Amino acid sequence: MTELKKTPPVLKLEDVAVAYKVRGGEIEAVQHVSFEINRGETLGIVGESGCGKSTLAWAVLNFLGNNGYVKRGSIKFQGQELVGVTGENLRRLRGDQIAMVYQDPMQALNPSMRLGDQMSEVLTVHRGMKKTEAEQRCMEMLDRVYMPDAANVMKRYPHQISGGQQQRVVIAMALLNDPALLIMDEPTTALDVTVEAAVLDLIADLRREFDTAIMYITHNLGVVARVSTRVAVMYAGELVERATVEEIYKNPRHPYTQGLIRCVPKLGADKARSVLYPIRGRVPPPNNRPVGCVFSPRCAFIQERCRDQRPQLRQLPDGSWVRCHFAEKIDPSSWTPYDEIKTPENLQRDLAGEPILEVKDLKKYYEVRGSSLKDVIGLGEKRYVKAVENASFQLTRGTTLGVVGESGCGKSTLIKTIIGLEDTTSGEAHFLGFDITNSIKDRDRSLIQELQMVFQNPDSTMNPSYTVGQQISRPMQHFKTVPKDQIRAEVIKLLDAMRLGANYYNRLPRQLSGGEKQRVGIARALASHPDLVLCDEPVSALDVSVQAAILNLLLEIQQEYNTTLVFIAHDLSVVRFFSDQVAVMYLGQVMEIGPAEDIYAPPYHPYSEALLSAVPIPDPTVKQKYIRLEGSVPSAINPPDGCRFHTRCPRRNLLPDGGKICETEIPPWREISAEHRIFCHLPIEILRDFAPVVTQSTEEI
Amino acid sequence: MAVKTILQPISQPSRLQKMWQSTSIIFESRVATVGMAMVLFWVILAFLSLFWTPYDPNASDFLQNQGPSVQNWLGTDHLGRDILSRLMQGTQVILLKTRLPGDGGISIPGGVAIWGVIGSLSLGAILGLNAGYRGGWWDQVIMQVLDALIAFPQIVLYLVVIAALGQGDLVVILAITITGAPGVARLARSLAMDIKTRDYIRAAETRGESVWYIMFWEILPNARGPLLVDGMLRVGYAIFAIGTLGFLGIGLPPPDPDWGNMVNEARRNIFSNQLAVIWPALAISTLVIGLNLFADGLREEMTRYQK
Amino acid sequence: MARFIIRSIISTIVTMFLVSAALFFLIEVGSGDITVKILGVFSTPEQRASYRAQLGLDASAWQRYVDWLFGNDWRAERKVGYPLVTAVNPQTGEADWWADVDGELTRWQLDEGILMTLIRHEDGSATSHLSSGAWKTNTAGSEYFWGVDTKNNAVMWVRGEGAEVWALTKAGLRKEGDGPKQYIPLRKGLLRGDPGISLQYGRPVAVTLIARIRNTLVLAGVAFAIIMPLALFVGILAGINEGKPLDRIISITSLGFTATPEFVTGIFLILIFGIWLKVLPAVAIFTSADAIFQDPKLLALPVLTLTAVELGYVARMTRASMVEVMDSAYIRTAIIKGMPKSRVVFRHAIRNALMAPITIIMLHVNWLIGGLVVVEVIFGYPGLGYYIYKSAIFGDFNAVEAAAMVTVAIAIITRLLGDLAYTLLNPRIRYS
Amino acid sequence: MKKPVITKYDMEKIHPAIPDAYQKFEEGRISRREFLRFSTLLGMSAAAAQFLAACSTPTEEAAPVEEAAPTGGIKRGGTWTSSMQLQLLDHPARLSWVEGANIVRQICEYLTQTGTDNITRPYLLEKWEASDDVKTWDLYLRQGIKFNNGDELSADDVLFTFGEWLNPDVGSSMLGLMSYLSGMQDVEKVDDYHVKLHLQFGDIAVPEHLFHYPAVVLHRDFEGDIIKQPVGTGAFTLEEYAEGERAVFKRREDYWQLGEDGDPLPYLDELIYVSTDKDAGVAALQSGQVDALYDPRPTDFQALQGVEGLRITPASTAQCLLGRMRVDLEPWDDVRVRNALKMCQDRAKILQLAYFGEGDLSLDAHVAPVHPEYCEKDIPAYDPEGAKALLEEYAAEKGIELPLKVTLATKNDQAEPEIAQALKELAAPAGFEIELDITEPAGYWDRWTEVDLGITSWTHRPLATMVLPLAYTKEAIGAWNETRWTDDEFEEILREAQGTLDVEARRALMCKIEDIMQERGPIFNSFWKSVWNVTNEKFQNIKAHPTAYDLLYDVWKDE
Repeated sequence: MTELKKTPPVLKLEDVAVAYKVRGGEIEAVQHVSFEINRGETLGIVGESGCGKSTLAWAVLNFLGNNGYVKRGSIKFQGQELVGVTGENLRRLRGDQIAMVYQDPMQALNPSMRLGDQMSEVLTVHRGMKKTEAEQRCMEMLDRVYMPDAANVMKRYPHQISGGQQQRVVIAMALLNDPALLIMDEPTTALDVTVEAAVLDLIADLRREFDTAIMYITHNLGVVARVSTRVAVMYAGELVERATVEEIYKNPRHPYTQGLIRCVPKLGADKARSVLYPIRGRVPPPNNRPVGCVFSPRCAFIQERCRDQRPQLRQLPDGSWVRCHFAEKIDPSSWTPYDEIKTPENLQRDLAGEPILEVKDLKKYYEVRGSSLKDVIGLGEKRYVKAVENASFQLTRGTTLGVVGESGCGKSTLIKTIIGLEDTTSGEAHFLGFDITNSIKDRDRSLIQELQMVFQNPDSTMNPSYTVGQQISRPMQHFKTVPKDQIRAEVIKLLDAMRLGANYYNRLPRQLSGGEKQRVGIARALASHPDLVLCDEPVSALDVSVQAAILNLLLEIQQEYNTTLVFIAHDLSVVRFFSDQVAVMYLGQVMEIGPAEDIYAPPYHPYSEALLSAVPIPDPTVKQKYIRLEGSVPSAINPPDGCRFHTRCPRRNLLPDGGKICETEIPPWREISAEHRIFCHLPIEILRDFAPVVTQSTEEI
Repeated sequence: MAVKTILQPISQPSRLQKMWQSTSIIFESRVATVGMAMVLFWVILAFLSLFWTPYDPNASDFLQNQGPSVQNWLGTDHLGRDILSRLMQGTQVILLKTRLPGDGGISIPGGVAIWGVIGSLSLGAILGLNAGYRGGWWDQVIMQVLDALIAFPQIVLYLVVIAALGQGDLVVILAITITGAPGVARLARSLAMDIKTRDYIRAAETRGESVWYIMFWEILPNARGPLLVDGMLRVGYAIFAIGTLGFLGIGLPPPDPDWGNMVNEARRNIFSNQLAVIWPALAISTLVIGLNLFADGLREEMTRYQK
Repeated sequence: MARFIIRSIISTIVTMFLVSAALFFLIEVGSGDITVKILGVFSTPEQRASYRAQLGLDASAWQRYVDWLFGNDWRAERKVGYPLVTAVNPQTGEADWWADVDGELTRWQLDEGILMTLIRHEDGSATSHLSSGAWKTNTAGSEYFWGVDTKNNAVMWVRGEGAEVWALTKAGLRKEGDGPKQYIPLRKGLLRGDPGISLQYGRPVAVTLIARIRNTLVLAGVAFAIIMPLALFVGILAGINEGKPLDRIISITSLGFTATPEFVTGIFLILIFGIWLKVLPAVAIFTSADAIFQDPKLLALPVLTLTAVELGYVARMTRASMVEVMDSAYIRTAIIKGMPKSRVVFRHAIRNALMAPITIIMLHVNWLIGGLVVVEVIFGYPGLGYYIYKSAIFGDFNAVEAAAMVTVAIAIITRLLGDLAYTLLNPRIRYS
Repeated sequence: MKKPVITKYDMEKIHPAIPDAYQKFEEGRISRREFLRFSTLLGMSAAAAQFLAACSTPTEEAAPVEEAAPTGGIKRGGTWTSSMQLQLLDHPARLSWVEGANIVRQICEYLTQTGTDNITRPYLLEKWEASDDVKTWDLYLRQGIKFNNGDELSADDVLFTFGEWLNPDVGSSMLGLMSYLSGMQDVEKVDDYHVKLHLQFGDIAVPEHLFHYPAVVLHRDFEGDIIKQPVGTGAFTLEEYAEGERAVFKRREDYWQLGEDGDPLPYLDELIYVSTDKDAGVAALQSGQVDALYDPRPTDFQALQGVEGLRITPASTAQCLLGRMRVDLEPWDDVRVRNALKMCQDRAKILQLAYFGEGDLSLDAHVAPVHPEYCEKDIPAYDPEGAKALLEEYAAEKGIELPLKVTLATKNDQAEPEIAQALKELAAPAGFEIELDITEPAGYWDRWTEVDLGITSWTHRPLATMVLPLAYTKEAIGAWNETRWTDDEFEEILREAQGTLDVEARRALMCKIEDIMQERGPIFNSFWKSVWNVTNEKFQNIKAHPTAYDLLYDVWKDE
């Protein structure tokens, strides 16, 4: 905030409350929110789901549906009151002065209109521009958001371009009229990490270039750290803390902010050396908020006053704003974990132990049908999606293999093949010494029992029609691991182990929170006491505070049962924290595999390096190497010859004649150590020379 | 009832509470409440007619083609029979009983429309689940067959079935089953295709559960709601179709009054008694509208909760 | 896109075959012995068997299915030994079958054991000669001869020792020593446009059917042309006013109309407009084959009846689709972009909102055909629906099968068109 | 029609029985109608007979004169449209339904014509002569009648037509009707305009038979399909015939009968029959889309009553909806059960319910009041107690429990369901439990001779002696004897009646026949239907025929 406030702030909210009318009453989704955003400034708004972040955005645009309205307070846009503005006046503001970008670009674009038409109408309607002129403007704007081949994109329909490109179009469309205020609601959440990085770069550029005020809503602390100048933390409909981005991360004042930061693993942290601390309890529903401080039920520093007196948002001497009675008195370092949080111990694993799963040159191809006449009648050339190509690894009992990679890299197919939901095209796979290249239908029940899975989406991991007890007991009945009359007791034992308790036995999934459902999912996977549990992104759909709890639970279980885990995630920090061994996949190919700490330090595979540099890190002091991948992931139907990464590899030119060899020849495995291998043409020496991606002002990780 | 409610964490609800909770969703929606009232009206009349009708529905005890009076609330038909009694009796064979062929005059509980829809639901669910869940070759074959069936204009299929098999309650049930099954199957298929992407299906598969277990114990309970709503709409269609067949003179055989046939007979006397056409027409319409509203309301309520 | 169309067409063809088989065998299994119906209950089993043979019903069901679909002249040609051709009988305008014996169109007749040859002349008349055709001898010792008779059958005549057949006469059957023993009633088959002879009317089904199809297409076309724009308009109107009084009124009215059977609507329309007010023709009296073109008012009440019952359904579908679209993220985008409401509705919403109803509407065509049957019966409209109804009640399976196949074809073709319209509206399919 | 002229020839060859009949007529012992019928039957030309009758001083009220003298001047031109079902039509001799005959009738004509007064007169015939024993019949053809293809009508055509009737290959119902002809050897061509019939046994009904609806005179070159070859002597020519759709006729210019204005008939230019079902037909008539409706049902009659612009002319008939019991099947083989069911008829109530009282009450015998030989008897009363007594007796004997369960089959056609419903209610107190099996007409006609208890519709025939042999004799088993009932005494009396000219003598026989049928017959019948001719009142000279025949050659339209 170097600027002098000569002009009024672009957006100023004062004690805003937004309410929705529902049957039998009214719910205040947002209350007591005040903040302002100036030109050239990005206010990041963070908070877990259900905190009222998006409602706030819609309230600014006065788009709250039939049943929502701004109940109190004022929203001023460039000094002009927005509350109560309707009709033509409102319409003129929208899309012209205030633009918005939100989460799913595919949903946000009209599927049956050409992109050019969707963009240019913003200009023709608001500025009365001629169509050709407008299109010219649009193309310029597309160029400015680094959209390749802008003229061509204008003629296309949304489904014909990739997700990242769609988001660029949406952003370009929002910027067409040079709006004073840009509202972005989770614009990168649906994107892969390398694409996300590029879009975040773009947003940062645009802010500088256009001098726009940006209201940036996200749940991701790392993203906020990267794009924001100031941050507002929301909790249960209230703004609990507001400060500069550096201040927030360095010196969080509100217990909730502190809790949030404590429960995300830092990139480089691992389970052996650090602990994640979840926030206990859950966000109260809007109709059942506590009388006093909204955070009080979950606060570690709770005092009597917090219970019955609602704190006001107040400015501390250092300039940051906090809604806490005791902000000055709280010393984060005095915080101690709750009793119920066990901190797992002795987590160092021996990777050289007994191998439980051995995979060698595993391949999984899917046949695809073409669209030509020949293909339709079955005479066309057969083509394949090469979903997994020559995957090889070993897994020691009791250890964790983390698999990372962007969507479509084949990590899900890999575990589906291992578990037998897909049969294997070729290669070897042995589990406990048994061949598991066959499909699950052909496997022995006792083998199936040893291989179980935990799933990603808490909302779909449980069958809504059955109670928790029924679902956990089903594997026991099916595998007959427990005598019939003891099943109930066994289930309750498991529920206890999941920290759920016996009273959950008769509950239906719809009565559980996301984290609870995920715990039941884990309990179900463990019910047959499997040796190997495959976890497919088990925490990525969860809020950070819950995510930490689940990760802890998994660690605990692993320790108790000596279970072996395969852990898939796209969040590199989580994988680093959780895994003993990590495999990096790209387009069906394992690019690098090795002990977790080795992957996150040089020598890197160029792809791993790019990934690491793209990860948003929730610490504004951290410096990341700037590496951005060109283009998008090629189709798996016709993967590039040679090294599959060669089309996008930023390090290719380190090889003689620009890496011709990468285009034609399959790279060799470079053995860095017994466990650490890199699939690259670059010689080990060059790989070793790479600088670390992440550096913290002083210390290196 | 396949309806779901969101509940705040609760302790063990009693069975009665559970039932109330699952029915209470109906009263959440005004549309569903109105619809249910209309349907209940006819269901109650149907049950009542088992024990009591104002007069013998088949007895020609009165003057012909009389308008409503204190004696005959809805008037009399062309044979001097009490229309109200006939309307009431007419509900039975639609909703409450199916007459088996043979001399015994044996009836089984459950009306022709109900059994027909149960038939379509069962057949359609089996086909749709197999097509949707198994996919591939199963899907191709089943959908091809269903496409063929769906291509028949319904009334033509009815005509062909009845031309081939003759009149009778069971034939009408069969016709309703055959004409309804493709629609149910399509719905069941799309539901199965949606539900099969859920992780709990993956979980069942990774347990090595059999295909039939997955289809009927994992998928079907979750497809139950939309299928039941669809079934309810189908009862409406079936009543409509039975009425049409009755009007064309090839519907449910006598002696029980058939609403469609009542319209057809009354039509010939329309100059002496227009109301005699209106009453059975109104009966068909209100029952169909009631079922529609009930189903619409429930569906709306269910999607509201899903959101 | 090309793939989609080709797939649709292939699927359509497969569907038609499945339908034809289902139809044929359902009627086959279900319908009783048609000969009892025609010959009367006093006929003897032998007579019925003979009549069945004359109708070609003694062949296996599978064989008859193939005959019905592809014709049987090619099968009969092998027996007769000459190409079989059709020539129009100038008296009736109907096609007769002849054997092409070295350029001369020939038929045969067995008269008191003497085989006569009929040679057709250019003008359609025929002269009779003593046949020089060679009799062959079968294993049982009797002589036989394959030829075409005057009733469009390929016939095997038998004479001599041990030959005893039921001779067919138009009225009844008599046992004779010499006579026709095997019949193949010649037909070109459905695929070649010949559905056979109507058992009810004794004339080629095709002749009646074509006029009926035309009448029905006119009725359905007019109804469709009125219902669709109106229903889409009303549905969209309701959809963009979701929850408002206008929506309520439209929704309730359309539900009311949908739930009122067409036979009730029809009856009252006839009563009110045709009989009390006498402003429109009460029923469809076709005093000439082109009556609907000479007096289009004949269509008014049938179309009105169809409209009443179909309008509501389509309007409801459209409304639902419109509501869903108006609720979607891209409409939100358009509004947030500051687009005027009219532009949001017309440029952004309608096209997407129409996609769902159009396929459903096209699927709904067979529902419309169902409504047509009832409407045609009420109004005595000589269309396809009335024809099916009458034929089904009579048990005229040739007519039912042909007419039902036509309705199915109409339904399938409209569905195909619906699919195509959907692809045109939906760029996702168009550009993939 | 030519003006009636009594020729000397008529008077000379007068049958000896005629003076006797004339005397009876004058004495009032027979009605004018019976006299007319009797004398024309014996060959007197209708004109002559009417002349005779007119000369007398009738003691009864004057019967309507057949050719009702037109009032006001005739007009030419115009189209007459009617609603009537049109089905398969090929050989007229094979006609089995009146609708088809109404089509054929416009093209082809009959040798005789039975008028609305139930009296048969010569038509294409100049006259006929019967021998005393009614075994030899001389048919004299009118001369100068031309077919519409230009050929002149001659005895060859009549002989050809007889040949078609008597050829079993054709399958004409005339063959059974004319069982007195053993073959073409009994049909003798005397000269071009004179044909002689040599009957194997006497039958008085020959003239009526010649107006039986399949009995149109065909052209000698006829090949078997009237639609392909619409050649006849009728007043109209066929323009179009589409089964299930319509038939269109155009006026013929050279028809043999002359109109009142001296030019050839017909007056109308065009006839159109449109094939619709009855319900649509009624609506069409009400809205003025058609001018007439074939054979309206009682409900149609109700609906059409009082409609402006329509003229409704009723006619009593011998048409009935006959309850018939299979006497070869239990329980109808027991006469007590049959009679019990007969006693369950409350005839007046059934007539009211089923036919709105539009008909004549009937005995349980197939003889109608309109038949000349009808012997009047008391209409039996509704007697459920008596019926119950009979049934109880039967049940006790058989050792079965009452109620007796029976199934009554019929078709949903005219008033059968109503009769069945009513009977079901009426018979319940007597101990019958009647289940109804009502199907569409086609379904019932599939099995009408097979069901054990059914209601069958029977059409009108001018003489009782014409209908009784069709259904109640041994020869008719396997044909139309749907009840399988035979009775030697009955058959003997019937045969005698068939050969008895004298109406009174025949009535005496008929009294016995009626008694036998009531006492042990297989049928029950509550009423004889009335039929209505409903035509737009613009059309004049419309004749309400008891068999719903459309006789249109001298109808004209007042615009």
